[in-house]
Amino acid sequence: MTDQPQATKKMSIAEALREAIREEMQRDERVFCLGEDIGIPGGFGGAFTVTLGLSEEFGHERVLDTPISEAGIAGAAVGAALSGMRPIADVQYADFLFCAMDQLVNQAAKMRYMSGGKVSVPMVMRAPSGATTRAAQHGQSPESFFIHVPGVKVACPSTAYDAKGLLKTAIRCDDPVLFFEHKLLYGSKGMRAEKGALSPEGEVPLEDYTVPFGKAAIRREGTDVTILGKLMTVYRALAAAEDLAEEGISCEVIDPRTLVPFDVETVAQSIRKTEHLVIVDECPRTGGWAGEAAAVLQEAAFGSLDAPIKRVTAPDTPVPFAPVMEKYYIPDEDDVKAAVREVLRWR
Amino acid sequence: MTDQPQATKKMSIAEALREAIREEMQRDERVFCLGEDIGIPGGFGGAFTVTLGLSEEFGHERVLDTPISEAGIAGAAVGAALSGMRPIADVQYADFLFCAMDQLVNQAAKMRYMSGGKVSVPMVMRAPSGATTRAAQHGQSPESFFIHVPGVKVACPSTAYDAKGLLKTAIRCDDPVLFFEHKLLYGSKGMRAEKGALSPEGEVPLEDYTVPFGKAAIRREGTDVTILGKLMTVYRALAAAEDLAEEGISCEVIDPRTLVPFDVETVAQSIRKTEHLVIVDECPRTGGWAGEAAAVLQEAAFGSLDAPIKRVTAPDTPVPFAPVMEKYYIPDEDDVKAAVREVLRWR
Amino acid sequence: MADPSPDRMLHMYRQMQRIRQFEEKVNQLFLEGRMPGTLHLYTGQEACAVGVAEALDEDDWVVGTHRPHGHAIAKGVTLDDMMAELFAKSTGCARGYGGSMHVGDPATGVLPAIAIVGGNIPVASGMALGFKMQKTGQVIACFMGDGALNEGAFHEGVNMAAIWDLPVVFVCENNLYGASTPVDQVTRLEKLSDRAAGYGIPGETVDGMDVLTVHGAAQRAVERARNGDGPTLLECLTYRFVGHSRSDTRSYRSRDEEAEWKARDAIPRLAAHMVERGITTQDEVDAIAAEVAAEIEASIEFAESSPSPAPEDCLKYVFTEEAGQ
Amino acid sequence: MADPSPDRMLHMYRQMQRIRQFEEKVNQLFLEGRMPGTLHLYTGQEACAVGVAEALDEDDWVVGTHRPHGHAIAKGVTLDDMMAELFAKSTGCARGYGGSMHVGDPATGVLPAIAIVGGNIPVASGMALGFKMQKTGQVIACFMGDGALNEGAFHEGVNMAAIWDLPVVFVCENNLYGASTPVDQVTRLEKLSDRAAGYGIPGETVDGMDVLTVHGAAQRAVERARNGDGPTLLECLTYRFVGHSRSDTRSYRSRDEEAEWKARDAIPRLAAHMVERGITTQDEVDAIAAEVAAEIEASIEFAESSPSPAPEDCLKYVFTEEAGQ
Ligand SMILES: Cc1ncc(C[n+]2csc(CCOP(=O)(O)OP(=O)(O)O)c2C)c(N)n1
Ligand SMILES: Cc1ncc(C[n+]2csc(CCOP(=O)(O)OP(=O)(O)O)c2C)c(N)n1
Ligand SMILES: [Mg+2]
Ligand SMILES: [Mg+2]
Repeated sequence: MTDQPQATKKMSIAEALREAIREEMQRDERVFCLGEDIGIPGGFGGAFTVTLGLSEEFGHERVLDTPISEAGIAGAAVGAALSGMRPIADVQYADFLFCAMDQLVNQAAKMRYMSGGKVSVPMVMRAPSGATTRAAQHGQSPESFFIHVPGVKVACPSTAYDAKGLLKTAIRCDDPVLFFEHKLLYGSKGMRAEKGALSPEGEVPLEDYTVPFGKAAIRREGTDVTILGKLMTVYRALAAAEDLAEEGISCEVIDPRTLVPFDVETVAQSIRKTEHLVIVDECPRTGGWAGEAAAVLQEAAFGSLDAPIKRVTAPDTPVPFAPVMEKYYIPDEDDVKAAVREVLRWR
Repeated sequence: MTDQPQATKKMSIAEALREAIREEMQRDERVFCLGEDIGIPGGFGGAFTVTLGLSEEFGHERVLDTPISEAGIAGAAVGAALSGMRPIADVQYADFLFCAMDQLVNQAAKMRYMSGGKVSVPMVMRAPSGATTRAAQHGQSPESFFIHVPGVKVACPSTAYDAKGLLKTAIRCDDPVLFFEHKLLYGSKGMRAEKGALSPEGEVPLEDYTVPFGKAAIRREGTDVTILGKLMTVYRALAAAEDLAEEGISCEVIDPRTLVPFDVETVAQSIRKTEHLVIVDECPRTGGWAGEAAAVLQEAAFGSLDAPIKRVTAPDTPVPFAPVMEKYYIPDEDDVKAAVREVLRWR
Repeated sequence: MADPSPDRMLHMYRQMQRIRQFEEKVNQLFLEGRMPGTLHLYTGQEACAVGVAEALDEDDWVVGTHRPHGHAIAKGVTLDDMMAELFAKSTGCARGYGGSMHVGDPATGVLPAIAIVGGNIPVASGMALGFKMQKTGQVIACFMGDGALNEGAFHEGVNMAAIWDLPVVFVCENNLYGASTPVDQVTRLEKLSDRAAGYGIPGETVDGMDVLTVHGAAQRAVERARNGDGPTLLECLTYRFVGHSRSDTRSYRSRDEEAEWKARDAIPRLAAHMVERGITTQDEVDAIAAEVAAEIEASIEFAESSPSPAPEDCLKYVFTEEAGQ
Repeated sequence: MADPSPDRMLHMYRQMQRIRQFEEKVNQLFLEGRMPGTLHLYTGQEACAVGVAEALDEDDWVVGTHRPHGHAIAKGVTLDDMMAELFAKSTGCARGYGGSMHVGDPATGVLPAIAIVGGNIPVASGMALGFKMQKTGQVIACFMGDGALNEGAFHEGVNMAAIWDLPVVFVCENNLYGASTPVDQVTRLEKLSDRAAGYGIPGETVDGMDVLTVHGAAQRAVERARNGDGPTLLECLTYRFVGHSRSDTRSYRSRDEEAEWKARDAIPRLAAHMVERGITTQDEVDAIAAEVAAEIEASIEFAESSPSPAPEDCLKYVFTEEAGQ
């Protein structure tokens, strides 16, 4: 982690994101937000309050409410970026990215390449991810789709510190960035609070700082097994590690912070020490990020691995509504513990 | 492979697909086609001639030309399927699936689940895949996106026999099937022929037969290394195997035929024999099918593997236009040979 | 235009009461923490769903939105099935897999509601295509909000229905807001039904707070659809009396505006109309409301005493052949 | 309306000649197997691109389609840059990464063409949004075929431009077919510009075979855009004299129809107009054509003698920071 400056404040992730946007909008006239219900006076500040108050501060032109037109939003961001602006677009739920897929995959990601490097598309697309008893069309974690799109970067902050620092990096990045935020981590207040939310608060510097892309964070050090998780599953992994410590099992928990670029080396190094790897991910198993990470790491750390890499993921199903089924669907600390015990049986 | 009946005819893949559609349309009134430029008199029979002549035979209502509206096409297929029909929809290039992504991912794949199993969506979406000097927006191989969509099956025929047999299975399947066809394998004739095409012809039964989903085909037997490829890369793998045989290296080449369901067992068994695995895939590396296959197989065959699983894929870039760059981009037999030699160095 | 039969009017009244009371109850259950998930209430818009559904035959279909309770109940999903679904029980209309945003029941001609704004429109056109190809004579009504009109899916789905003269009625419930966003901020049109002209189909704007008006317009549209004359875009001017979803304090609109619309509530309006014409008495009307209240209490009992799905049931219903993968 | 200045008219003629001759040549090179890739020729539609581009200022922008040679040349991409791109050389306007379907050059205000039908429309609106926010006074012309009007992206992109009064001109080149599909099979509208009404913006249909007519209409639309009065949907009725792409035998349309439209060829038409008015002589006109022919020969030489990208160059230009990943 980069050195933390002096003055800090305890913030939720929603607040940290808002701070990042505010500071960047103050710093750079080209930065603006567009999305649904983000700036309406008396409105929500977006589906999870992140832009609350910003239209009052910066005006409605720079916190631009759009029609319900996700392809239009993404396209507007692409075009505005091409014209020299720095758009921060958002969809209310990550599930709606599928409505904007052509603009994201075929336009945003490829414009630079198709022009032979003559143009660039500095845009951010924010998307709230994760299952929260809203069933199949409002609970997906579609970040894995985007690691398969050459030309976009993918960030996944799990702490308030990272949320602010990564979002600033994303805004300043000259390439398109998909920025996934987990609904249960926001810490949104009041009526927009989420049931079952974890809402980790953290000390966030009030000064300007950035968190670089492609540098994983070791959230807990350990010697017996490496657990790789992102967004919400970082916390599941940490909870499991806590419990397992009591059984005498020492877990190292790593948070990649960005999926593209992905910090293979930090994880590979950890595996060289622990010789075991468990990957925890809320994306459905087949074709998900956990599989990609396993494929890269079985190669990068071959010979060091004492056991097959174990994936703890959501199953290959849509997100169910019933809370009992959803609980089964989402990988939790018990699933992680079982996987850790299983890989350690190979010792 | 299932037993081949008696009467056969040499066919290209385009012809075999057409035969499958024709026979199924004759067999079942509910089967119909919809897509762009598929049935216009004097037209193309779709972008790659697959539906040529079918509107004359079955009428324009059952070979339905649509506006250029991919989301509309996919949605029409979903709805028609829900009403009891058996639509075979298509997009002209697989790249355009991104325009229909919401309908495919959020509607087609989830309708059954969201209804608690009360409805089903028996539709096929055909999509031509692969790079053919048409650059970034007409050369993608997006099949990996769909293995990450619980609720759809994914087929990838590489031979004429499979093309007919898998398409029949897809049409009769009560679930949505994404059916990927490789542009260089069609064997389309005349002006619609593709440069650099391989166009494998094969003996195709004139009678009714199906190829089941989830059963891989061993395309060549061998003992030193297993090579897993799909669509075009099956042929790259076979060419490499041919050359490597002269060096005394014996390769087993496996074609999964369907990616969802995926026949883990056939490949795992092969690995238990060969102890080495190379996966060849035209999808970009990160987040692609090759990674998923590697992740599954490192677990299924752990202990048998003498070397890390090696992926030979397209790089993490859009598809370039210039043929010299495109040739570099597409994994070919030389890339496969190099990878085989590399994994065998671990012996 | 002539009123519907007294029986039908009384049934409409009952249906609107069912929707209203069902939602008042689930909202309460939800606030008490007894019900999981999220809720988009239809309160205030009942005339739209009921007016349209009553213009449909039993084997016709509807497909709803993220705000679908009204659509489903109006077309005949039972309160038991609805309540159990919202309680996430396996006796629910979607066996607990769908929840509030995906209620539906093929047995009553209700597709699982589609909560992707605009996403149900191409699907509805597709179903209508299937009806036409199979010559079943069926019609589908596709509900959408004012916000949905700006989705690309609207455009593609409506155009297809137009060019193929498909038997579908597009019902736009213009409640003046998409979530917090006023409709006049996202379109230059004064009348949303004017979008119909871009597809060469008829468009009509009606008072969505009067169930008889909605019903009349819906009948005409259904008739056109059934006769092979293609789709209609029917705009119903209406208002949700409540927040967009559970976490909405409605600060983006005025209490005056709310009061104005509440004064036009379709439910007392129909009651008054019937009483005025001597079709019924206030007592009978009150009795209906009381019967509905009892029905709803019974549905809660049914739901609460129903079994939950097993956790691992979440693996079911992905594919038709369970062992398929 | 008054004609443009003689110089401008002569320049328009030269630009149309450039497009026509460039494409005749690349088609030949392509058929000879000397040029890779695929081709969608603009032949016959030259008046549309040129009429519009000449209404734009140098720092205005255009974004083309899968059929973009005309759009790019009209806005000023040089024949050398174009030819080298189609030859897949690193001196091409997209350094060999884009090819025929993605020609463009930011230096001349031409975005890389977008070959996803309709895909350029939201991008154009976005760029116009950027102009408006930065108060640059710039305008973008977004070209599209008749087929693109049925894409959801059209709907969303045009609506956004409408509500925000963005400085964009939507130019629909209605050449009667989307690939093989006749336009009247995919819309109920007689005039595509009538779609404009659905967004509350002006629509106009003009003779796309007359460059002066197109130019006049484009000037009006550009002026509206630049004045902050928002977008226009300008439909140009035109015809491609050739097949949709290299593999099209055009059996879906009649030779009579083709002959009728070819008789309206915009290039001789402008020449005749200028000669009639004494603006120029046939000799001067012929000299322009000859100059263009020489330019094209030179561009082939330039392209053929230019270096190809290295194979591994395909790894470049994915991100701005090459080492970023
Ligand atoms: C594609 C998509 N975008 C955004 C949303 C989030 N969302 C849910 S309801 C809603 C407002 C819908 O407005 P409208 O269509 O007018 O329907 P209403 O809620 O007023 O009934 C929004 C933006 C969504 N569900 N789907
Ligand atoms: C989204 C998408 N769908 C389909 C295609 C394939 N395609 C390329 S050009 C074309 C026809 C386009 O017709 P139109 O918009 O009228 O333009 P024209 O070719 O006539 O210039 C089609 C279907 C595509 N490129 N993109
Ligand atoms: Mg609304
Ligand atoms: Mg056209």
